[in-house]
Amino acid sequence: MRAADPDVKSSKNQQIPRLPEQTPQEKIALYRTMLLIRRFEEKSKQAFTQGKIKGFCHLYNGQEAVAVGTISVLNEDDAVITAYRDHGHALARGVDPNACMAELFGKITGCSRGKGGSMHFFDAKKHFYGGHGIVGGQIPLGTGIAFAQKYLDTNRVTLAYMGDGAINQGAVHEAMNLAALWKLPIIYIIENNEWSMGTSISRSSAGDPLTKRAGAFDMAAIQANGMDLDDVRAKTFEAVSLARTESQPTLMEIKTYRYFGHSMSDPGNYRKKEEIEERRKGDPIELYKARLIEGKIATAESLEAIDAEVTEIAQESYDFAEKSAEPEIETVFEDIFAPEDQIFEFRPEPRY
Amino acid sequence: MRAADPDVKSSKNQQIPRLPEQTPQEKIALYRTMLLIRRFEEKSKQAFTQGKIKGFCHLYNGQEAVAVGTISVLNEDDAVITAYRDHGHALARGVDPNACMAELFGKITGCSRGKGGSMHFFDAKKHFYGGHGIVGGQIPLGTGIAFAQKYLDTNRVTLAYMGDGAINQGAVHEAMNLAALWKLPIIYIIENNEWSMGTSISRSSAGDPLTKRAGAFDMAAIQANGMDLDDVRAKTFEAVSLARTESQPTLMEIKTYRYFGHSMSDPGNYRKKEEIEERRKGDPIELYKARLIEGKIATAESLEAIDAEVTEIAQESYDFAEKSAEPEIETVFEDIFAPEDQIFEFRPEPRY
Amino acid sequence: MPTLTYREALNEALAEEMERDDKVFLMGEEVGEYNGAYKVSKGLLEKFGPKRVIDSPISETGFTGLGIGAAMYGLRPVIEYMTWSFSLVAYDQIINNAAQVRYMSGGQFSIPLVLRGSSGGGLQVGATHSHTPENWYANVPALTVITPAFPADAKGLLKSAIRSNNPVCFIENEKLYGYKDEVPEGEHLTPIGKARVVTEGSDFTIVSNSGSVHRALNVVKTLEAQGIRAELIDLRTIKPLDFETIAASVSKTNRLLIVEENKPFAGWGAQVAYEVQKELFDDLDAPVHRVTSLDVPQPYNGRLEQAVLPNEERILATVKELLA
Amino acid sequence: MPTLTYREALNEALAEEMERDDKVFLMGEEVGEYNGAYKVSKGLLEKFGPKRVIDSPISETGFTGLGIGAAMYGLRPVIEYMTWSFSLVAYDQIINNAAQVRYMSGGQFSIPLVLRGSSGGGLQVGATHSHTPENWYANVPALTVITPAFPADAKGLLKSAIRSNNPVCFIENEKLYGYKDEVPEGEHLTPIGKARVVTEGSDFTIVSNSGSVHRALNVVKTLEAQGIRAELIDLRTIKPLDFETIAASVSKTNRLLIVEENKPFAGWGAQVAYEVQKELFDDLDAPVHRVTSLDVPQPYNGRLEQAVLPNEERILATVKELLA
Ligand SMILES: Cc1ncc(C[n+]2csc(CCOP(=O)(O)OP(=O)(O)O)c2C)c(N)n1
Ligand SMILES: Cc1ncc(C[n+]2csc(CCOP(=O)(O)OP(=O)(O)O)c2C)c(N)n1
Ligand SMILES: [Mg+2]
Ligand SMILES: [Mg+2]
Repeated sequence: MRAADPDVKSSKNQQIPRLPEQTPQEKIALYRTMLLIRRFEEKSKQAFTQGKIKGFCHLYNGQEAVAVGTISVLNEDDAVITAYRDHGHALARGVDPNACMAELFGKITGCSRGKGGSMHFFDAKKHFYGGHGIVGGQIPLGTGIAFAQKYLDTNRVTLAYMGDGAINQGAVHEAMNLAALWKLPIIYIIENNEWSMGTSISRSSAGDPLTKRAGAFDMAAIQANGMDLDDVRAKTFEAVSLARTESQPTLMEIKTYRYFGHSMSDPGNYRKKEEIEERRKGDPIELYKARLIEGKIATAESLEAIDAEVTEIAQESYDFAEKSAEPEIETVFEDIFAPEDQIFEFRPEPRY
Repeated sequence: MRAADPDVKSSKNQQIPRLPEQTPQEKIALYRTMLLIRRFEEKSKQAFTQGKIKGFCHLYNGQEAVAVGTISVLNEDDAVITAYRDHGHALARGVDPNACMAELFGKITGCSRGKGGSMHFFDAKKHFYGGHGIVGGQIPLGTGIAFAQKYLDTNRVTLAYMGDGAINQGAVHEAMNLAALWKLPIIYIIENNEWSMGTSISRSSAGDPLTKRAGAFDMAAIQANGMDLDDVRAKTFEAVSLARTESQPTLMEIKTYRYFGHSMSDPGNYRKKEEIEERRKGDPIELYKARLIEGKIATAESLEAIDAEVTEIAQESYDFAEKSAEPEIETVFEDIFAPEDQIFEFRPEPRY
Repeated sequence: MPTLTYREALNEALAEEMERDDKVFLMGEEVGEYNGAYKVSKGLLEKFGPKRVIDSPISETGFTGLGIGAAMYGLRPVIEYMTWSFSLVAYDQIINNAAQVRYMSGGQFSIPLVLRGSSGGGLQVGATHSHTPENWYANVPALTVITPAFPADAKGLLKSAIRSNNPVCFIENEKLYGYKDEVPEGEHLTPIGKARVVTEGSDFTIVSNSGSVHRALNVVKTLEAQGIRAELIDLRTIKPLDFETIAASVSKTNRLLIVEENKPFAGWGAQVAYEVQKELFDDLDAPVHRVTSLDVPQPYNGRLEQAVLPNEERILATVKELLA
Repeated sequence: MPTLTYREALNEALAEEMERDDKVFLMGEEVGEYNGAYKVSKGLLEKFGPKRVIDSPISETGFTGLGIGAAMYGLRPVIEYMTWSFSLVAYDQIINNAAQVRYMSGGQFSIPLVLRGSSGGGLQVGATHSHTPENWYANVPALTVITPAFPADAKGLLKSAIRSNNPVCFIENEKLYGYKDEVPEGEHLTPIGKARVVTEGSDFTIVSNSGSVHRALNVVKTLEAQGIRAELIDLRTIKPLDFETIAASVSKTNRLLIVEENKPFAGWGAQVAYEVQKELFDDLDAPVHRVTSLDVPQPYNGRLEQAVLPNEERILATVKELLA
């Protein structure tokens, strides 16, 4: 584990578990998930342009290896929480693409019953804790989830994602101090795509690299190449192991890049076309594809077939969302309060 | 300048100005100010016990060398801002002891017209920007003062004080990032007295030493011994020079200790009597006194005379406060709004 | 019935609920080793250990958010603000997360969370430390806001709040911690959302909450000597508002005075006034009157602060107007 | 008169005031190189340079506090929140510092500060991004709260706000940025604290603000066709409230409807209702009615969100009740 600075405590456990070897099937499955996200986002883009998706819509294209790589080393019952750029994480966590697209369309079949929208995907069954719109605001929540995991002796861990711009929110620092102090099983993941909206990282964040933000708390820190799925997996596995075996938090900085505007409403004039084209040459899906083919794990043809399959899934999700019903107006009054099962006479329905 | 970690940028200016030699008079004046604060606080304590001071009252005993040492290297038009434990800083900045004590008594002659109380001393003429009650909340303000100093090309600097507990407020981190990013002429001073109320630093703050919090932002950092006035002066001078000549911020961690409870309402059971007695042996005033006498700058007798003088000033401030008038009830409606001189028809008096 | 202080009543509620359900934990500044800045949590660390009574750094945003996340995971956190004035640094977490995650997730995540701490003025702690934030939180959909005035309710409502599956802002009053009164023995739950008629009367109704109930009660006693009988209602819960109890009283007395420590502009009393004139227009013999804090920041000086608070003098003067 | 969008009007106000006084600077996320998330600051970086148009990190607490400190030092900061929903993370700085430092210092430090940005629902951006925070700020002593509905007022009020020596919450409306209307040429200052009668009428009065004025205006037009004449008042400034203008109208029409996007519980409309029933009790032929947002978090789905907002259908239904 590379520490943010020489003072950072490194793992006391000398026997860090090794990332298990993957079967070819497992590798192909990861490829498939990355490509599913890519195709899903292409559909989202199209649907937004058609006016079927409203509000904000932040696409994940270019960053697929981050969500897929990090989540691939989790157990099913580990927790994931992220910001508003959440489609990729939801899909990587196994949330039903139909429910995701339906949420974007605001339909009752959506993963948040049409109430959350693009920024607020949730899926309790998949241990997917959202989808959060206020920059940095999800980081204390993730810290609380890790706190609860430890409190309940679950031996589970939490991945909490944020952007490179989010690290300048006080909430993030407060949460990291708590996690370091109380040894919570959490991995803070900065998806450093170099831009927060139109602001390049050098204009928003003092201190380079961002792993230094962990040094402040003597917290372990590690960098990964977000364009390389295998590197992401390896580094995340180290951090997850540290969390699981020693209940120690880690700050990960994963270098990545987004291909489209900040959201669908952003023409993205602050970046040169050439910058984007240059970065697209390092595309994580293409890189992994080449590696699969080189390693004779798959053939170009078999991967084409996968492309066809996930393209179809994306299309199906679109059709499903289209066909799904709008929520009934009455549902506006649902989901505000949990039923009270331990107290009496509390009638919390809205009345104003 | 000792950097928080090897990555921290050190000053590019190789010719750091040297702290000017002090005349004996100047040294004695610093002794006098420390002792004035000590005697003033003894009076505050007495007045609080008598019920003449209400609300919260946080004494500064033990920490005198911090305020006096740091402020002694400032120019008169540099800015000072601090938290609620503000009596020492105000006096060190030259705020009239009578106005300070009157403020504690809630009198109209107080430095905040009786409206601020112990936690909210202000004196615009002395460039003393308060006295702030919300932990960490003053740090963004201080950053704004430094911003304005730079914006207006004043060549002035700001000292912004906080406690060791305050560094865990998000506001502090946000502000430090802004200062580092925009190169603001500010010195953030942590008065590390090892306790935030009843919580020892090891139970509140991950990362040791606290100067590492600057490393996160590639900000210069330096530690000082807050029991040694000369050390405080030397280190502060370095930081002030960096701010004034290069407009670069510094984080200072000054190790100190408070002798009494967190506030007058705190019996302080969390610390052993022996701990406090041990620390009192390193008393900053006694240390400096010994140094003055050893250096033949003053005699025990001349210093006794100073004690008598400042004891008298403290007593006078008490008498002044006693004799001063309560604010008229009508003043409750004053000081809410600044007069409007650039717009018309805005009648902002309270009306509800 | 045993007599307890408001502080002891709260302490019992915490102890009993922590005893009953080990998913309940208490977190905040100085709640453990220090036994609480106002000693509400006295003895709890000793009883329940550091896993469940947790001293936190001064990081209200951090530990509020932590509490919300833990609640999403099924724990039942009780988060103490040393005073509610310090909750302002955590405002976003309370509004955008505690109050909205359930709705935004289509009901998938409940937030069984109690945020609690002291509030209010009168102790000369100045403008930054004297807020009565009930209206800032009651305006927010999905938040329950409770402000007990008496020890029995402090206990009964805190127990109900901890058992609630929804986020509750439980706003205590610093001036009341030492107030002593009877508290029922044994399991005692006060229903959330039910006001209490403190004194019955027919001449006019007073609606109040928290510390102001005690100010109003003094006035009621003064008036009684003059033969004027006021019906005093202690709201106990600000939201959901128990309009039925208010309506029953006002349709009997035909006059309403609201006494609240909130600053006046759109304090909770404005909402009560709105609803009463809307629903009981023909019952009212006089306009609804309010006595609130003055619309100025809280001054330190004691006389000035008393002038700012809804003091008995101003209440009496307003009663005169109301009955004129 | 030239026709400008609300956005352009705001832009002109900023440009003119920055031109006039070089102590005025603009700071916020994406205000410079990006020309503003909603393009309100378009061209200002080019015109005034990076010293005065400053892109900030995503640190609302930090740069709000910085603005307050700079104002204490004599600058005149204009701080942009990309939306007011994000001001919640800076709530403490606004309440405890911007609103209180002058008072706590006995008047030694003025805070000539404008906090501005977009607000409101209707664009399906969900619960975290759709707040109308005027009541949260108007409740706080010493804060001025402005919510323009038309381009001319957007310009004239922003100019007045920047010239004010006091902290102003200037709350724009996202849905109005593209709204076009006439704006007087030349120096144009709208007085703070003065409401505007948008349409004259005698059957009843509507008091409204910001985006809701436009909803109300549509209803007024619908009713006109039915021969019902409403007097529509655009508050423009929420605080200080222009009660005189409201009173003059209500004492003529004897009926009042308030339309506001605030959530209902203790929204600003509750305060208006309170004051009107208090001061004009005998003038009222019917109780004051309000149409507010529903008391639920903002849903993403468009139909649901329309149901939550104070839509024309609900306004019309309430008018019926009011006139019944
Ligand atoms: C507190 C807050 N301030 C501002 C915003 C508006 N906003 C949304 S995303 C964003 C940029 C975030 O950039 P980054 O954290 O790098 O994440 P990325 O979009 O690159 O994934 C901004 C300014 C917000 N949602 N919340
Ligand atoms: C945001 C906030 N939370 C809590 C408090 C209550 N409080 C006042 S001082 C204090 C301890 C601060 O300790 P430290 O920063 O070390 O300063 P010291 O008192 O040692 O000077 C606490 C918890 C507050 N004023 N503001
Ligand atoms: Mg980014
Ligand atoms: Mg301390």
